[in-house]
Amino acid sequence: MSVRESRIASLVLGASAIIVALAVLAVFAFLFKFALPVFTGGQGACILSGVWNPFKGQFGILPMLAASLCISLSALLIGWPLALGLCCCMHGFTPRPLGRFLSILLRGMTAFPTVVYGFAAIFLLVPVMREALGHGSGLNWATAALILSLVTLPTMTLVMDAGMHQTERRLRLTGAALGLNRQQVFSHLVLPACRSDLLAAAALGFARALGDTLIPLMLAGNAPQWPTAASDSIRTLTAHIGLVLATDSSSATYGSLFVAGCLLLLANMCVQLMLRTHLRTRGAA
Amino acid sequence: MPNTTSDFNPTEQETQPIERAARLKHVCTFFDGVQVLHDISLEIPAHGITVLVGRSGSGKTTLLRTFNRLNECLPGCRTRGSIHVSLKGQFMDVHGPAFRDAARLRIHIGMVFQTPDVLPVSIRRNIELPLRHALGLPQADIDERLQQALRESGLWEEVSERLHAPAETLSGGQQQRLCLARSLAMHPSLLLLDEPTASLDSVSARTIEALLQTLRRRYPVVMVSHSLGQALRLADRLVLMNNGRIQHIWNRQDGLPDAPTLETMLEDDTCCT
Amino acid sequence: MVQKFRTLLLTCLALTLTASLAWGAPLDAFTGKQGTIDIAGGTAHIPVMKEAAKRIMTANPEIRISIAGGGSGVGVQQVGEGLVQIGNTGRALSEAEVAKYGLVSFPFAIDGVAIVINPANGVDALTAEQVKGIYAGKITNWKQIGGADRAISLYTRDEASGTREVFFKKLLAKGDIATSANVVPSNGAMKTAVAQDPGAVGYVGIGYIDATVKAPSMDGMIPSQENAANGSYTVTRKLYMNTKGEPSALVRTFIDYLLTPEGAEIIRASGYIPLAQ
Amino acid sequence: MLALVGVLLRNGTGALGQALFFDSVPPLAAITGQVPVWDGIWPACVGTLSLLALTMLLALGPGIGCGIYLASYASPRIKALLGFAIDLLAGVPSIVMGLFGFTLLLTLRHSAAPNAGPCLLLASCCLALLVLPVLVSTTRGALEALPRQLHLSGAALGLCRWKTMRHILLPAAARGILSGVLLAAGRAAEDTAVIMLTGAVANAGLPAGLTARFEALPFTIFYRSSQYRDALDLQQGFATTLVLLALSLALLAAATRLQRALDQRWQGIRTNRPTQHADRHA
Repeated sequence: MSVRESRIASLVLGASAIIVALAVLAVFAFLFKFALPVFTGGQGACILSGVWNPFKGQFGILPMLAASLCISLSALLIGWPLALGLCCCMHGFTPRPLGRFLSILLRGMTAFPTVVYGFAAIFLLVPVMREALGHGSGLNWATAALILSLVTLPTMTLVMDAGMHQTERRLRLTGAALGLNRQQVFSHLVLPACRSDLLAAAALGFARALGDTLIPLMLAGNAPQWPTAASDSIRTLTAHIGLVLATDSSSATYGSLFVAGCLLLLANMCVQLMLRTHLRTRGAA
Repeated sequence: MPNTTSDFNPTEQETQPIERAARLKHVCTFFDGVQVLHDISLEIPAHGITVLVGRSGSGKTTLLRTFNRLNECLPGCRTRGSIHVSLKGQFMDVHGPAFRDAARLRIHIGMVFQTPDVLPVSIRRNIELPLRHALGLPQADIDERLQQALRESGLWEEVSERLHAPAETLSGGQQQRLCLARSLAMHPSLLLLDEPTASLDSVSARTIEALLQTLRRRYPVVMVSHSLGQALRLADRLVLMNNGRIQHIWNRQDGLPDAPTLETMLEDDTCCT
Repeated sequence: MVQKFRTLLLTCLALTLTASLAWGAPLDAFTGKQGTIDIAGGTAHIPVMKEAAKRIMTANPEIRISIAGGGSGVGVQQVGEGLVQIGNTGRALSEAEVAKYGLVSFPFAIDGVAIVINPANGVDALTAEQVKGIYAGKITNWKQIGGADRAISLYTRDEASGTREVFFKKLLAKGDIATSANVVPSNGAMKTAVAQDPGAVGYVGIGYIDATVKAPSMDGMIPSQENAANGSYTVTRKLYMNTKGEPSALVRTFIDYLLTPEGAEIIRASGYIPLAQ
Repeated sequence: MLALVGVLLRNGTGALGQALFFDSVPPLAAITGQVPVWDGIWPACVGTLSLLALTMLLALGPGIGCGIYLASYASPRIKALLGFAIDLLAGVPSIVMGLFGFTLLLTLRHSAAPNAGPCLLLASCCLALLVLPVLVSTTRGALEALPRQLHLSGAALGLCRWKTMRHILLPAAARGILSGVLLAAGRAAEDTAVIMLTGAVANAGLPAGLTARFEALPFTIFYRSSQYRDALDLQQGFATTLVLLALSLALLAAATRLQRALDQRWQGIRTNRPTQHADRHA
């Protein structure tokens, strides 16, 4: 009986692994399958160019790729140091009750739906940004990046915190025995030991910012132009998909959807590969 | 009960009454291609305590784990040679092709680790869990064995009032005795102890030693020890290991070496290389 | 407790009954019918569809109607692919679309498209030339056309929008729209954005205009539904329902319902001008 | 953050009430589905809940199963390969997942099921795919974070691999796995981009089955934020965000309670701490 049970268990587990693997394959296969005709049909060069003006037959989505990268990078630049700072707060740089409160708040924030941020920001942040920047509509790169950094903040903080928590528990006594106080243990021992966690948090934050649809769609203005200034209204690949899904299914506009999807997948794959190579070289060293 | 002696396929039946609990022949163990045990042949008598001593890294723990094939749970391990263990009166090849399922072996061999490895559950469940899920015993038997094992390990008086408390709330010495009780409740054919007192204070260590003195008559015990004093106090048979080889074996009836001699032998690692 | 529930249930039933009696005549067409109608497309249509569906489903719970937005492009595409039974568009179908999917159009209302600006903006009148200049990015400050010294922020709709198409053809005469223009995905979003941004200029269906935005006169024409109906405001469009081939009986009943006087009342209440049958 | 919640509360509480959920329909009739609700968010609440339930139903088995497989059954090669695939899946943006659902639907329509349309089932499948990597990696992480000794203890007690997993490792890792489940549920409840392309609509009434379109709270919020016509609509939008927020937080609270209960059931009841301390030195 026990042998049968464990055999069934391995079968079930193996099967679920296969299901997951198939699912991953299916996602990629379908998107590439739908993107492929675009290139074989000769629209590829047209779509991978710099100007989007469908009424003049220009279907370039490169400005949107640039916008996606710009927005998520700047969101990362704002959010990552903040997350690190919060982590420091939670690990002994502020009184304990405040640290605990922060940790509860962050956990609650992970439950905050993205669309709520967008909804609130339209009515709160956008007018402020408009006045602060002096011109433009307030729907721009800066607004979207700010809110995106807020959206990714709890995830990044919690990933960092999880890594640090483990390391700190391991090193606290050793550090204390060496005569270091909690802050010193943290900044001299724990932080350097958690470099890969910090990096993983950054990669995760970047991926989430890159993949978010609603915030850019609601807050970035969606103008298909190259990003040049923080007050520019720009359109990300994700927002592009959301906006354009609606069009006639034979035009290059429609094809651009799948190319955009594939570009997003590729960007994400690059981040993952970079993270992995880094971890591997560190692991080997 | 599925896991009883009936479904063993004895490959070698001993005709004379069994005098040994286990026998290793030409055992070699490799981790990731590096040889850790070199051609070990060793017999474990059916009664009394066999103590393995040697310097750190001499292969004592690995040798101990060959008896219940626990090395196989570690990555990159490969073992060669024959391992025979006496299980419920039958002397069988437990490493051969006829004995595929190591779990069936391990329910007959109790093991206690260096640091108390109580499961993160209540005291009662620590003992119940393997009895129910590995042996498949009914609740009545479990209750009986539970009490018996706790009494054997001298814990009953201390914990009978709080069997439902987490095992982690026990002191180190109590935890180690709980681990011992957990093994005893399985009614093992062989008891393996991996430096059972290494992480304990001297008083707790003495308690465990006293316990072992009472157990030696009922169970064959193989034990690793770092403390030469302890080894000399407990050993019926003393095995000195060096660099993955057996360097010397003493029997108590033939006389054990005195502590200084043993210490010198431990320090001298040239003799075997 | 049980008694209370029963009373409540009875009240509900009675309410439903009186309601259906009150709306009796046009809704009678639905009695005895059942099935599902899925509707998608133009965002301007939604209020009308919603009210009609509400009345129909209240009178006859056997009929399920789901309503999605998305824009005129979605309407064409989804009805063409057979994903919905009615695809709404805020523009006439192109010949290519009709040919590709075999669509049949049912116009049911007229809507004007008007330029809207923030109520705080002092500008009250615009000309088509000025609008073209603004949208081409040549006029960038309100003071260039007699307003306060404030940068103009442009808002336009996405490519799937029927409103955009009408605006683009009739007001801009297919002129350029600067790439720096903000793109918003619906009439409502346009109104929200313009209502908040003092420098904004955008365009919405006249049905959406309320106190939060201001519609300046266009070449002297006052944008209002009356003017759109009597022809003195020319930037207008028809709102269409489209079906793939001839509609099924149930869908046909739904379309006919919107063309009854009761339907016209719903259309009017939503801010559009019903098309006389 | 607090300011955000504060503003939401100030703007939203006014509209919280029976009318928000049921419009003018009597609640009982609305809840039982006898009378359709049009301007209330009750159908969206039900839609979100059924979407959530269906998604978790689809994702839990394969997700946790695959996590266990990766943690202790897979060979190193498969571990690396499948692990990478899962990381890739984790990075697929939700709108792209929606796009996948859309392409899947088009393919289905041209082959196996010509009458298929965007629906609850399709949306749940895509959402399940979206949250799958979260489940897999938290399960795997929680199991791998357990001390190596626990594996050995299980084996030394004569439990086979599956029984060690089932009776020792899984309960010990339950806390971590549960937090993964919670994370996944949270994402499934809040995601808008996926369902936008696979079946959520502005008005559909209560969900009528697996193959019907449905309403969902996040989509309703998105829709109201862009389509509102008057101040009341807007206020209701704020109130809807509050409802979604409450739902998410309730999920969080429930999971925390469950975690505590599990811990207690598994680890035993901790009582009289002082005596326990004394025991240590006994």
